[in-house]
Amino acid sequence: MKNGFDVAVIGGGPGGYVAAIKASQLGGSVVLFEKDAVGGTCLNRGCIPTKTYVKTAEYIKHIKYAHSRGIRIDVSQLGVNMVDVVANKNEVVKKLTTGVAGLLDSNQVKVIKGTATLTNDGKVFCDGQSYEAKNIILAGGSKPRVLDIPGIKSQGVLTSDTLLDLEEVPDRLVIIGGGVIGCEFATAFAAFGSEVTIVEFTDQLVKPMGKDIYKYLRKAIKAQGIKTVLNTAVESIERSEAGILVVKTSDQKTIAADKVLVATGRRADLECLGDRKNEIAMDGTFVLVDCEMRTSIPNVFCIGDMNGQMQLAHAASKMGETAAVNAMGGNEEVDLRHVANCLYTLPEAATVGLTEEDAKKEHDIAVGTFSLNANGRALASGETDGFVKVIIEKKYGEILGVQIVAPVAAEMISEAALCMTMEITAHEVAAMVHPHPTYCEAFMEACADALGKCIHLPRK
Amino acid sequence: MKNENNNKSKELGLKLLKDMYLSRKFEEKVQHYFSLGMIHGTTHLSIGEEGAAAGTCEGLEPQDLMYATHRGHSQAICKGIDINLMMAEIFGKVTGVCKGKGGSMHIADKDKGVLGANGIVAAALPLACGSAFAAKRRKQDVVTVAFFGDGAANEGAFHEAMNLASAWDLPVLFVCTNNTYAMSTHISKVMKDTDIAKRAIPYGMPAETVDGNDSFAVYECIKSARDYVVKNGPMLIVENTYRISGHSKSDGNLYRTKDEINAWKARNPIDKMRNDLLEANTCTVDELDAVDNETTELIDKAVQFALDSPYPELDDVYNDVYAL
Amino acid sequence: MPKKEITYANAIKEAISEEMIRDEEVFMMGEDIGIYRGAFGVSGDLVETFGEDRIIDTPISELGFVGCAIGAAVAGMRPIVEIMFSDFMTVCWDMIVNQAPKMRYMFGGKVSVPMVLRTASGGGTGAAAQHSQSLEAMLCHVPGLKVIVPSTPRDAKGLLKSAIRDNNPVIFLEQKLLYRTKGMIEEEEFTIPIGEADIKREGKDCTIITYGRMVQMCLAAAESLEKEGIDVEVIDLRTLLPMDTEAIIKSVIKTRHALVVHEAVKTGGIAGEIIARIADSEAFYYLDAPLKRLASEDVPVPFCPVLEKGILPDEAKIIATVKEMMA
Amino acid sequence: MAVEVFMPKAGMDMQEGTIIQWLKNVGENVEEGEGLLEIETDKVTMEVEAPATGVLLCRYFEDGAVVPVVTTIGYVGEPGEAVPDKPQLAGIVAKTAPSEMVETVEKQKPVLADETNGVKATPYAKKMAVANAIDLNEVPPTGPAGEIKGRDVEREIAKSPLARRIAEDKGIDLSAVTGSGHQNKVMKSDVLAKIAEQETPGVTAVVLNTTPLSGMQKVVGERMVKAHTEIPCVTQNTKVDMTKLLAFRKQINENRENKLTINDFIVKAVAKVLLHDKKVLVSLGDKEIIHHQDVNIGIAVALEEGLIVPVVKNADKKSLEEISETVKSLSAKAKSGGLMVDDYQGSTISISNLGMFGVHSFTPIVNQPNAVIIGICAIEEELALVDNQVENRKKMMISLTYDHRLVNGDVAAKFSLKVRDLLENPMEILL
Repeated sequence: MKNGFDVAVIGGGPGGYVAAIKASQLGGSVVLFEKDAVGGTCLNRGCIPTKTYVKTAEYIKHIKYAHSRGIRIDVSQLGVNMVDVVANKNEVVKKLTTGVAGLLDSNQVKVIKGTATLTNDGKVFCDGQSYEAKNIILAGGSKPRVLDIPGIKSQGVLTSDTLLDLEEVPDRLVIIGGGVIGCEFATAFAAFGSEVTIVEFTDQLVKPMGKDIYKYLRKAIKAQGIKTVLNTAVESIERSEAGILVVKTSDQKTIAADKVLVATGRRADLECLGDRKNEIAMDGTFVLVDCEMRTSIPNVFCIGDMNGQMQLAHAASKMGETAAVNAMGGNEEVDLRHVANCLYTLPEAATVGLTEEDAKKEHDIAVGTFSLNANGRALASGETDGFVKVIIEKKYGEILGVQIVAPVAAEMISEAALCMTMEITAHEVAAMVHPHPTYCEAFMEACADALGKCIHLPRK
Repeated sequence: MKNENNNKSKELGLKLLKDMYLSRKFEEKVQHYFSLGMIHGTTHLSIGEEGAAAGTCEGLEPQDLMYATHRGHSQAICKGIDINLMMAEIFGKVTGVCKGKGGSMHIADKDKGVLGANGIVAAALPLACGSAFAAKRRKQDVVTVAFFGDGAANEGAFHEAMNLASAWDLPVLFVCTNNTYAMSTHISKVMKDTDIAKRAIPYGMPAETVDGNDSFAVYECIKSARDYVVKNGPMLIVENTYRISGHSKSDGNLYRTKDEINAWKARNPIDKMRNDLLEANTCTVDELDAVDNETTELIDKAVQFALDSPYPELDDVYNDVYAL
Repeated sequence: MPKKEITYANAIKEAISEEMIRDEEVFMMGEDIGIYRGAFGVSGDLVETFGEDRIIDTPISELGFVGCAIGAAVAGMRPIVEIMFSDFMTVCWDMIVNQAPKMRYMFGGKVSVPMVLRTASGGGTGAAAQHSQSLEAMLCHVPGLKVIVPSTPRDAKGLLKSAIRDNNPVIFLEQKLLYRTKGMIEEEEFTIPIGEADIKREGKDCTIITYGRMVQMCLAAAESLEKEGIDVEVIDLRTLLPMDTEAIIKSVIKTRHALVVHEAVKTGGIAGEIIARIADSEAFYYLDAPLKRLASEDVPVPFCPVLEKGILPDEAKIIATVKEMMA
Repeated sequence: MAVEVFMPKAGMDMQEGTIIQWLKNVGENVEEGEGLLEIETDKVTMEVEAPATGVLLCRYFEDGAVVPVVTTIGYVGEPGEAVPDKPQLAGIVAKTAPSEMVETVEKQKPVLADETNGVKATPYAKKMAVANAIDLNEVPPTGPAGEIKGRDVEREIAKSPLARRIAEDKGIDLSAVTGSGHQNKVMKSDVLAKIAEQETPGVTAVVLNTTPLSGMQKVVGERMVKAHTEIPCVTQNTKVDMTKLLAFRKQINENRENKLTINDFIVKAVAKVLLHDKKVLVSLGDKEIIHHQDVNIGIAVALEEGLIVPVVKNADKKSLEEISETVKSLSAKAKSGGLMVDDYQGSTISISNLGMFGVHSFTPIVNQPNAVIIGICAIEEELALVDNQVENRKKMMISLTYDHRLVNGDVAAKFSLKVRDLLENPMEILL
């Protein structure tokens, strides 16, 4: 069969390329279509690039505070050369995408560059050619949602994609949307020297991570000189002749900016549905799938940002793996209950499972918290901003949710996620010996606190 | 008058003769098929003792009960058991009177009043007391006969039963078939006084001794004894006879002489009855031969019935261990 | 349900009395059971109630009167015969082993022997070697017999009534030391089916299988063990033949541990049989400790009370054995 | 015809016999019963007699030969008769020998897999090891004799700590739970499914979550079970035309601030019927039927944590307005948890209204010790003939459930009809 494959994957992001490799590992012949560069948003325009920026911001922060630890350093000239920052980011991205391409190659995945779409005859069309595959995995990803606001298309109004190529540091940066993307860019550009204002429509930043995270984050953001305007919508953006952008908000105020970042979320990129756009069942603006990642079309799977189940690279990878297994005749379900959410600000925040508010509704809970103020490693590092909070079910000690704010919260959250996946309860965590001094001890202490037997907290 | 008596005794004589022929021929067939290995286990033949069995059973009423000895083929046959079923039993067939589970030593048929031959010497005597006890309590015209041999008279059970029966005036007729041998042991070697009838004296019951090879005499004796027993309580009858056959099939007859056996053969109860009936002109030779031939046929049929019958299924082994 | 308290001996008497009223064919015979009221006083005033015709004193002639009872049973009556001490069964062994249980089978199912043989069994009374034995295992080796050892007044009454109505020879072993024990029974008439074990105490950790007077001892041990966190199930077999194997197997599958306790001597005892039944059943695969038995030492029952007590299983031995099994 | 002479089986255990000596030569005359030869068994020496009169035709074995039983050793017959060349099994035996009855015992396969062999472990431990694919060689023993016990294997069975805690708490045997986790690891959902399976045999449903029964739910549940199992109950459904009442209510409510509900009208109507007809106001005493004077109507109110039935006391003495106020205040109290004991005790009859949920008819459970409970259902539109004209009427079912021990069918039916008549003529309710 000419052009016939076991699995065709459309989209080479963290969902798609993982699906392709997995399907190949399972013995399938696989074709992968990618219109841009493999690695998707995550590698090229999302997770990885922003992390290089945040890391740079962290250097700046440490350098600024170096003197307080006895380091003699002159910080009066401290600043970034944005051209180099971008170059550094691009180098990292290039390394990773090259790596992914190499992986695909070594797994004999046929990579076709071009925009692929589904056709009514059940095939995949790309660049004037039809491809047949027994199963198709859609991994088209997402693109920034751009609100329908007057002036949103003005010059200087950027999305996260375009902001990353900006080779200068804007003096004033207004960020519309206080989600993860907004907060991470705010952190980076504030450190680079921008005056940053976040305009958020709801009453808190990174709302899905819960109040406890926000409470800490608010302080940290403020300390970095970032302004936040909550409960406020943007009504229009006007560009003056001088090139200054004026952001008008719902409370009839105006904020002047040199650049505006629109970070109001990402929507599914449905381009790859092609001719079958009207045939496939939708869940709002996302493609409807079951827990095996099957769409309403039997041999078509859909993963990652396209199905809206969880817009996280690591979730997309998991979905990709599962879709590949099922496409190869397996029978697996995706369990996203214990996928962690990470926020790369300074300090980091990470959560997994339920927040206290949600847990309370369905369970008889106990809560344990441990502040980094009492953690030896944090004190030694001068990084005492943060805490670990554990929500458990009272009777058996089941860990229902964990929230962490800490310099390495994103690293620490995996222990909690592991415990929850393996159904390790607070009892075992509290009993396990954790190395000292580490930030991870805080998790153990919080579990012990939830059980009412924390050693390093005053008796309640 | 005399004619009537004669007729009566002719009828009785032919009946006794028939019983004895059936017993004799039955056992001869058993002996034959045992030799051929077609009958399992062991058999205790009563060849020579038929007179005692026939006379005793004929002297009873149909409702009377009887416990036979291990040498009890003739006793059961004379009490009226179905010889086809009995032969089948001895062959171990499912059609047997005990469904093939009893065999030669445990022939029983409650409907005919045969409460079983018993493999344990003298065991029947206490059992007979029980049946008699029931009959007495129910005020029934029923006598229970306990057959036993001279050997059994030395068992404790004999004495316990004699005592119980006399103490409670039970309608038991203790019938000793005295063939003078307990297996190979002559009565004189194991009893100081071989007059078994005397053993009734300490138990305060009457006793009588009769020639067991004279079935007429046995009949008369039992008939009057039955009258006594049903009214008054137990009685002991000793019927002297001889076992022409060995104790069992493996008997080498080393304990007795051929002459002794031949002497008893000469006065065996069947020939005696024939002679008596001919001498008294009660019957003709033809009449007697007719009985001879008739019984041969009956026994042949019984053998054929037994041979034609199937063995029980193994599943049947669990049946009848317990009553519901 | 209204209940009344009654002794084991009186429960037996009540059963006999009720059955004698119910069925004219029931009568009892034995040594000194009439005006003397039985060696253990079980028959009480039965002779006054039913007369000497139905409560019959016999000569000391076990072979004779047990045979007589069998003969009467064959003839359709329902005799109860009392043998003063179970040890004396051996003098009429022929009747118990060769006659009563075999007749029905040998005779192709044409006769039945509805007889009950009651006898006082077991030791603890200082009656020494010829008046203290527990011979039930010998009896259980004889197909055709049924063997019952009741442990409570209620079981004694209900089972004896069933035994009297049963169409087979039933050996009813009454334990001397239980005669004066008391228990509650219904006012109303009741029977207990032969062949059904009774779970006297439910538990989940270890099964003790026992019968007769050891039942109380095992229950007491179970109470003590509960305090140590071991939850013992006590099965009172009540009927030894036919044995309620299913109840045993079910329990052992649940608890994974089994101990058999009996007063009879160990070698050739019923415990061996029970253990064999467990071992060749599905329960084997659930065993989490070796099967154990506690029985009297393999000696004649000694006279001296210290010695007699010493050879018997007791609460302390039961507790120690269970703990050893659960270790 | 020649008659066979055979080695007799002389005893139940005899297999073969030795010919000691022939007493007759071939050709010699013999008489039936005459000694023909002497044989010896392991027990005795005995004579074999001639089976017939004639001449000895042949001898197949000579002195000293050991011959299996039932084998022909010679023939007796008329001179010159033909005989077989070789000895054989006596004729009839060959034909009718009983077939061997051999019990076939099925070979039992060993249940345990080989990998458990050679390891000292209890049978239970081995069974669990096989079932859970555990290598006993890897299991550290803790038994007193160094054997692996069930608990040792149990420790090895992969199970999440949470699953273990739940199983211990609920008394679930983990060896009987199939794991759905990695390498059959037993997870929380598996234990919950097992619990559900044990609670509802035959049905396995994965439990999403469990919420503890509130005290009130327990009490209500217990009372319902008691009522449901104790009471022989009957339900009668009566259809009521509510058209007039709805119009009437609309009219009355027009100028009122506190609107009257349909329920208020029903309660009032019931109270009014009860003023004169108290036959259904009964309860069952220990040995007697208790007739009640007071018209105390319990109104079932559904709360999140259960069901409670506050009581409108002396409803027959209250005006429609008073009833309306009482019901409002009672249900407000019930919902806020402010009911006093007195507020929900002493009912003599109850009403349960599911009309707002569109229920067509239902069988409420009698609120003991009441004898009767009235179920009020939804008002439904129905086309009906009125004066030969098809009209749209509003109809409603009244489901009257009663304790048949206390109330008979006719009494209940008459009571329903009276309530119906009142509701259909709403002016009467107020008169």
